[in-house]
Amino acid sequence: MKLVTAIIKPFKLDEVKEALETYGITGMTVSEVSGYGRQRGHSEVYRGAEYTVDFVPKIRLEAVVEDLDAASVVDVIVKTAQTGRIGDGKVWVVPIDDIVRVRTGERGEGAI
Amino acid sequence: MKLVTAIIKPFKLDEVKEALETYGITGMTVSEVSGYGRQRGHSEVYRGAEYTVDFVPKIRLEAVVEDLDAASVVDVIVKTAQTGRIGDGKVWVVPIDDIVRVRTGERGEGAI
Amino acid sequence: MKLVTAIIKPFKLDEVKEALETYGITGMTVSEVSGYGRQRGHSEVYRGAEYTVDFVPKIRLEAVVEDLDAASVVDVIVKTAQTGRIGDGKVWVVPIDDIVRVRTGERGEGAI
Amino acid sequence: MTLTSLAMAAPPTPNSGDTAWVLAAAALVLFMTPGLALFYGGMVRTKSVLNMMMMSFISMGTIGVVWLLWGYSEAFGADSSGGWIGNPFDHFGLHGVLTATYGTIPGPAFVAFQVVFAIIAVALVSGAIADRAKFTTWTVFTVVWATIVYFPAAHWVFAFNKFAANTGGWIANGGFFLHGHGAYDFAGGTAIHINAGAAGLALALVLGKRLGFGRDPMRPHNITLVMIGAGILWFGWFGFNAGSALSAGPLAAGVWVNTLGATAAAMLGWLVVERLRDGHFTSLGAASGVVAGLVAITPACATVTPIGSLIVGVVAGAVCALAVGLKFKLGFDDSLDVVGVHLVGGLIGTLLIGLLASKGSPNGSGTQEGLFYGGGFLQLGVQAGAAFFVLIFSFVVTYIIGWLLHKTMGFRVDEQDEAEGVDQTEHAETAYDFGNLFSGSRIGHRPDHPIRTTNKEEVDA
Amino acid sequence: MTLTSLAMAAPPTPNSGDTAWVLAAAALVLFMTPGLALFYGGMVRTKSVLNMMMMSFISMGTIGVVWLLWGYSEAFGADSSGGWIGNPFDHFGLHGVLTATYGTIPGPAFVAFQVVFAIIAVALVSGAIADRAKFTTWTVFTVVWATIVYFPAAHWVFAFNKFAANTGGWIANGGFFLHGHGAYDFAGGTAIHINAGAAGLALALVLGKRLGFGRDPMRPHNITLVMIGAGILWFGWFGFNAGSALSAGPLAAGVWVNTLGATAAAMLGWLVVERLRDGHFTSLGAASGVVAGLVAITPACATVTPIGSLIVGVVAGAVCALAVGLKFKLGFDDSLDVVGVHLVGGLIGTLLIGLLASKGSPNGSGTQEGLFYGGGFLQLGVQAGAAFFVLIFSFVVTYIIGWLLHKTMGFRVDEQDEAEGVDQTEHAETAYDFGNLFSGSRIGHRPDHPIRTTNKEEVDA
Amino acid sequence: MTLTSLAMAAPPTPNSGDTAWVLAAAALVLFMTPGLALFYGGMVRTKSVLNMMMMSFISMGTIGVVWLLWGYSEAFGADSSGGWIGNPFDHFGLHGVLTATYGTIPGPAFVAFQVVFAIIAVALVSGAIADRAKFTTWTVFTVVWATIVYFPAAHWVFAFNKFAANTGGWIANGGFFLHGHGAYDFAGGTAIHINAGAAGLALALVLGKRLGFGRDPMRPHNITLVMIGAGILWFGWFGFNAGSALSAGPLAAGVWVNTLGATAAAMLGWLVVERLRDGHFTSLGAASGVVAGLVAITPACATVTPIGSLIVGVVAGAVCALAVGLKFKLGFDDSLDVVGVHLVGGLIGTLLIGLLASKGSPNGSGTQEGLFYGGGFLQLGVQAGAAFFVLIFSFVVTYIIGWLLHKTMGFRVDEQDEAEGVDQTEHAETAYDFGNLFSGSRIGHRPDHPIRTTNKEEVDA
Ligand SMILES: Nc1ncnc2c1ncn2[C@@H]1O[C@H](COP(=O)(O)OP(=O)(O)O)[C@@H](O)[C@H]1O
Ligand SMILES: Nc1ncnc2c1ncn2[C@@H]1O[C@H](COP(=O)(O)OP(=O)(O)O)[C@@H](O)[C@H]1O
Ligand SMILES: Nc1ncnc2c1ncn2[C@@H]1O[C@H](COP(=O)(O)OP(=O)(O)O)[C@@H](O)[C@H]1O
Repeated sequence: MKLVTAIIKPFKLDEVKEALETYGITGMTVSEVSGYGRQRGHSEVYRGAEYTVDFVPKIRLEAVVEDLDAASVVDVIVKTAQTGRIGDGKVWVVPIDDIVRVRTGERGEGAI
Repeated sequence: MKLVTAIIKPFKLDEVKEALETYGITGMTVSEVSGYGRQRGHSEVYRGAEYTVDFVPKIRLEAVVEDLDAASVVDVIVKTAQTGRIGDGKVWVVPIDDIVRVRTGERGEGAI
Repeated sequence: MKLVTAIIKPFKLDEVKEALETYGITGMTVSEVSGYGRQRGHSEVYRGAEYTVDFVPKIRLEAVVEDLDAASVVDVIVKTAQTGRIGDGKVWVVPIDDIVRVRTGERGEGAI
Repeated sequence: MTLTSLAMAAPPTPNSGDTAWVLAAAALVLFMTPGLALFYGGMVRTKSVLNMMMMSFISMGTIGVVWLLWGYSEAFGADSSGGWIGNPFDHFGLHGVLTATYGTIPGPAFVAFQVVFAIIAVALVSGAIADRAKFTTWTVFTVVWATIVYFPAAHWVFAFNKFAANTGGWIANGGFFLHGHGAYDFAGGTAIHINAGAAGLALALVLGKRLGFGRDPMRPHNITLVMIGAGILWFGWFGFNAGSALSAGPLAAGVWVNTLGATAAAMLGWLVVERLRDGHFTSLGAASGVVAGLVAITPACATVTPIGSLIVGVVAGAVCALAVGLKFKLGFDDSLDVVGVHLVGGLIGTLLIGLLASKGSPNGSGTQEGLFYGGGFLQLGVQAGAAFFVLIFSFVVTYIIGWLLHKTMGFRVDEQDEAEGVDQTEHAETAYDFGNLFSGSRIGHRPDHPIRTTNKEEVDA
Repeated sequence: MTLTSLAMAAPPTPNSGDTAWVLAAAALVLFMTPGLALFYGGMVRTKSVLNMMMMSFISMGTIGVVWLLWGYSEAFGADSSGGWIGNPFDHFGLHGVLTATYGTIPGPAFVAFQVVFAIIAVALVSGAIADRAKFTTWTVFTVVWATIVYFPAAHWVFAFNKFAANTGGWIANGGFFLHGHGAYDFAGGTAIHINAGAAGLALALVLGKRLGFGRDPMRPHNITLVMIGAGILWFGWFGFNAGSALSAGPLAAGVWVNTLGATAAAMLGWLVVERLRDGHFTSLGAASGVVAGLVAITPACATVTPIGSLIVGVVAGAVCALAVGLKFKLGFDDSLDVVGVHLVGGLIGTLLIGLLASKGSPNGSGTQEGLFYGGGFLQLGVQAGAAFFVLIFSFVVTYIIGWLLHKTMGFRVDEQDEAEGVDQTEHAETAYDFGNLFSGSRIGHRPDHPIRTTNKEEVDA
Repeated sequence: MTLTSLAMAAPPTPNSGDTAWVLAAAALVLFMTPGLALFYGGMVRTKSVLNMMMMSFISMGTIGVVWLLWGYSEAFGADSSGGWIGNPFDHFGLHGVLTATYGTIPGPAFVAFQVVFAIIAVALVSGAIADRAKFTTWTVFTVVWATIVYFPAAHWVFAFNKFAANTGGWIANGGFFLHGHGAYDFAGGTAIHINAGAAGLALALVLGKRLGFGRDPMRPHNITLVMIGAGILWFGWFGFNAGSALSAGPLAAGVWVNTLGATAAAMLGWLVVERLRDGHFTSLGAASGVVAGLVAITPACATVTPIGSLIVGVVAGAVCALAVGLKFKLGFDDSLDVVGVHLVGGLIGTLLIGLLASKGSPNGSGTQEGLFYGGGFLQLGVQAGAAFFVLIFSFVVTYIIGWLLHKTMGFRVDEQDEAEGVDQTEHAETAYDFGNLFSGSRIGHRPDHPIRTTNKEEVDA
């Protein structure tokens, strides 16, 4: 199995979630993160002192999927999350040894 | 070494932490995440407009452990975090190349 | 390619970010996490009832890098984030299968 | 030029108790605008809370200054145009007011009490255009709108003959088509709420809908702020309504009680509708019901009985709870329901006077009774006339002002800025920083100028 | 039926200064309930802050309405039952009150001042049952409890003979077992604080402990809210205490000063205990000490000297700081320490009068002095009698009311709902949305009805 | 010993309207200190917000107690030292004040009004030493500073001859080098703002800069708190300024209007500077401008015309906006700009009186006019003399107090504690817990004592 991790723009989360559901991926875990890259942050000014916020809000999405699905899942995410503007994010794939469903103790593909 | 990642219900964190400590795992990193899966979210209503919150609060726990411990650690987590109700979470295991303790620069098992 | 994950002290983030930039790493994703380890938490008291906060605020930093860079990146992080006091954190390295840049669909090293 | 103020002729000594109450009431009403800022601010998303609050705060700045210059005089200077407008030069810079006595209170106490009304009337409008307005244009709008729309309306409604000036406005004194029958609007249901509500609708149409309106969730980001705001508004509103007696006696006290009764009933009315329709009693609903009740009792607080106040309240609460959904049906983005709460609530209060006005009210035996008390349709007609005149005047003129500003200065930020959030793009700020993350980022990228400080030359230049 | 109000016989003109002060004070006390909502709301966990605030807000709704209907009359109507209860039909709907004058203030000013006391008394109780009460049952409780417990108690304590009615309540006028010696309770230590504290204890027992009580941490989620709340409470309490003079003169001013002194001393008392016991001065401790001091000085503010007020304060602060731990020892879940602060603080203030009452107090030379001033045990006995009578009455009757509601409607949400949080399950809301995540989630799952709006038919049906 | 109070000789009946206003005003000013706590608290980082608020709250505790004991007497007792200090034993414990009448108000009303000034003066200083002060030392400082610096300064400025005592302070009555020309300082530009500002500067120098000052960002963690705080301050300041009339008449009303005008103008002044210099109108700038305007109009509110108030405001807003950058240039860490806002704003207001004082002001025809109104340099000189005397006195004496405390008790926490945050290390608390994470951690590590509760023995021992 593979762990697909995607960094995407926050407002794309819903679309990506729905596209994955349509594809057949029904589980995922997401969190709010801050990204640093080509996309620039912004400046803030408080009583004349300027602060540069270098980080940009992003969403990090993780889904464990079967080996065979990994490539397609990446494609689905890339296609849906793409706006064509800088800062759209990254998707990477990590091989995993095993996965367990806590509720039942099932392992492997049945646990996804 | 292995990286064990667990998604669990927030109120189980303390028990899991203590079970791991009892087992002998003394380090871990946790964060608040949002999960999507079989467990449903809830609805909210503001001035008559309804919002569906699809995500459920979860805790993400990461612990790097020695190869030999990985299976037992997964077992400990599964056993402790289990309530038997939908949404108990997942645990997965990823092989890692190396780990370093920042304070000392120690590598490998000594760094855990 | 490799995914380098570092857990560091929050006030070190800026230095690490700059050191990585100097080294040539221009993209990363960070998030706020809570760590548990040798470094102890603290106690709080509310109307005479004492609460122990076991977790310590940390920053989690992820950067996907080329295979050849992985060791040096780890070194840069360890060197910069080190204070020599307990709780400085960990850095670990995970091999990844692939990475894609969402904006362009580029894969592999070009996507970093 | 003319004898502008009765008070000048024979300045009696003000009554200290009445003055004490009006000064306290004026402070209470001043406090309502920060309260409104919280009420509104809590209802928008995190990324525009500061902008939302700033639209209220800047009204305190601009209207505060303008009032002292020409606003007071335009609203309460002597009218030589048949009830339409006071002479803005009569009391420019408050000339001659400091030493006057109006009724039983000093001139400046009346100035104080009325300026805070002007401020909040303007601030209320901003709820219709949350998340997307250019702040500079809004600032200009506050001045223009006050001058062309609010000060005249205040003159019509609050300038009684022989009070601050010999001749006052037509609605208060029954001029124009009212044929000598003044409308009852004790504390500003028409001049403030219908006016601000209609203006809000006009601006919402001029600016258009927010990106994602009706599709994306735009839930309130901080309901505790909304609740604080509602609490402050309720508190301050006792100054608004009971202070409008301009004296500390049975009238003010009766109005106080009616204000409480209507608000309590409106909260219940709104909550019952929510429970029946959506299944829950929400706290946003309770806060909204409070405001709806306060709005509706504003014009009516002196002329209905305590039981009447409960009726006004429960009707306002229930109807406004239904009305806030209209914008989705009709497709205009009155973001924080200025129409649903202030326009609708203001109409309910103003019109119900026509039904419920009673000699058993705080206003007493001189009251022209309403339909239900055997007074026939007379007062109802007068109320409706005043209400709809103000509504249409405000909507049309505001639309024109908004449209002109939009075509010239631009009234809306560009899409990118709206998506990122107006706090950041318009004000270079973000409201909250609770974490460890951003407080760990460095200042600037200018090692030589680690902090950019004041630069006198740039300013003087 | 009888001559219900002296005022009707000979209505004198109210004094405008006294009226101004009472109206301002009434507004101040009204503001205390939103303040309490913040104070309580900040102390619970994020998942139930809105519910906590709603329990206060709904009291403003229900008691506001009930007061105008029968509450005022039940508390202050003519008593024909020997000091136990006013006739709720005398002034139903405030009949006859608007034109009355009581003492030197208009009837409705007295109505206004007293309703806000009723509201906050009810709201105080809610602190005992945080995180777990069914909101509908709480709403019903507010009405039942006010009618059966609070209005009678208010009659006993606040209805003086020959003020609003010829015959008033037994505690104020020394009826029943007091043999002609009225207890001193200037602003409601018995009727409000001991009463609410005992009622809170009863409800805490009826509802039982929260899930995880004594095991899970249940730390305050937002102490800045607690501090705002404490600030508002302190501010409003000047209306509460000094307003209870019902006039603006030396008595009110002396009470004002004593209220400040006791509160300041209580803050220090609480903090010193914390420092000695726990090692730190906490801000929650400062806020709690403020409230403890305000509670304790409430009954005593008119009858102790300024030095006496410092003693009342420091004792209340220190003892309440110790008392809030009792619940863990005794095992009842009085979640926000209504017992530890209001019951204990109310007892301290009420009993210390028996020791510290002095002719050098704002109440002046007519004061029956306390034990320390050579007045013997007389006043101490009277104070204790009144205090414990109210305590037991309130505890027993509230327990019965709570128990009946629990057996019929259910007073507690089910475990699952409690674990998820009552904000979500009872109110379909969550307090905060600071992030990018949830504001990124779509509305509903009904593409055809992207937003569920008002539906008039459903409501009318 | 001497005839300490005129009032004792012939106690007239207080005026109820004046008393009502002063009592309300005192409550308003009391409310300013929690408002300040929010204003300051929102401006620091999350890790020290509670400490920041506590520095204000503890002032309410210590000064409240000290005032009743010796503070009032030291400030307003009879002066037998030529205008330098009242006798602290004259009215120790408020002896003899409760039954006095001063002017048209009861003695305790004056006590009430003045104590809240003392409290906020002390609290203001804390803004200079955010994030790093030892709380115990700060607590001691409040008492010492009030006794040695504030009470004398209050005596100089607020103790008029033949008001509370036969002889008062030198600044008010033109003693010492003023040669019979009293300075105008209506509500405390010198005694409060210049004083607190200079003291803040002294403490900032004694404690030194925060770790990372000028390098790390230290942005306000919660600007909504700042805005609430600014709203409360503005609201309360009407009590501060208009209450200083100690009567409810034309003077108070005129002052009210000037207070509004200056504040509105100052908000605009600050925002315009920001826009020109930094490119944006910020909400922190609006809030700061509000406070700068309120500070500057405090001394001047009675002696300038409404137009004059606009000038005072706009100058104060603009200059303070420039002044807050100085600390980076000069390298002192006046963390929340007590110098830039209170010292500079106080100086502007105090000195502009010398230019703008006018007979057309609320103070009326007895006013010694300023330079621009043809009064020459006389008043400007008097104003400057008073202002700089207070400035230097406060700076020097505060520096000595601070230095002594620093050398004995230590005034600064250690580096580790400062880095972790003083909320945790000084108060064992953290302000917010919004998440699921920490509410999931267990209590303590003592299974046998799952919760550490009150332990009477420890305290008694
Ligand atoms: N090497 C990397 N490792 C991990 N995350 C990265 C890396 N590079 C970029 N990211 C993440 O992807 C986001 C987008 O990257 P950015 O360079 O701004 O734009 P783009 O991917 O369109 O070129 C960043 O904000 C960051 O969160
Ligand atoms: N494929 C997946 N990849 C990553 N996380 C997942 C995946 N499926 C589920 N999860 C996480 O596990 C949590 C529980 O999953 P859910 O399907 O609701 O219940 P259960 O595991 O009991 O069947 C989810 O909320 C989500 O955080
Ligand atoms: N086995 C582990 N797996 C994952 N994270 C760990 C592990 N051990 C420690 N950490 C993280 O590293 C941080 C520092 O570890 P700690 O033991 O406190 O100090 P040190 O690394 O200096 O010995 C912890 O707070 C935690 O976030």
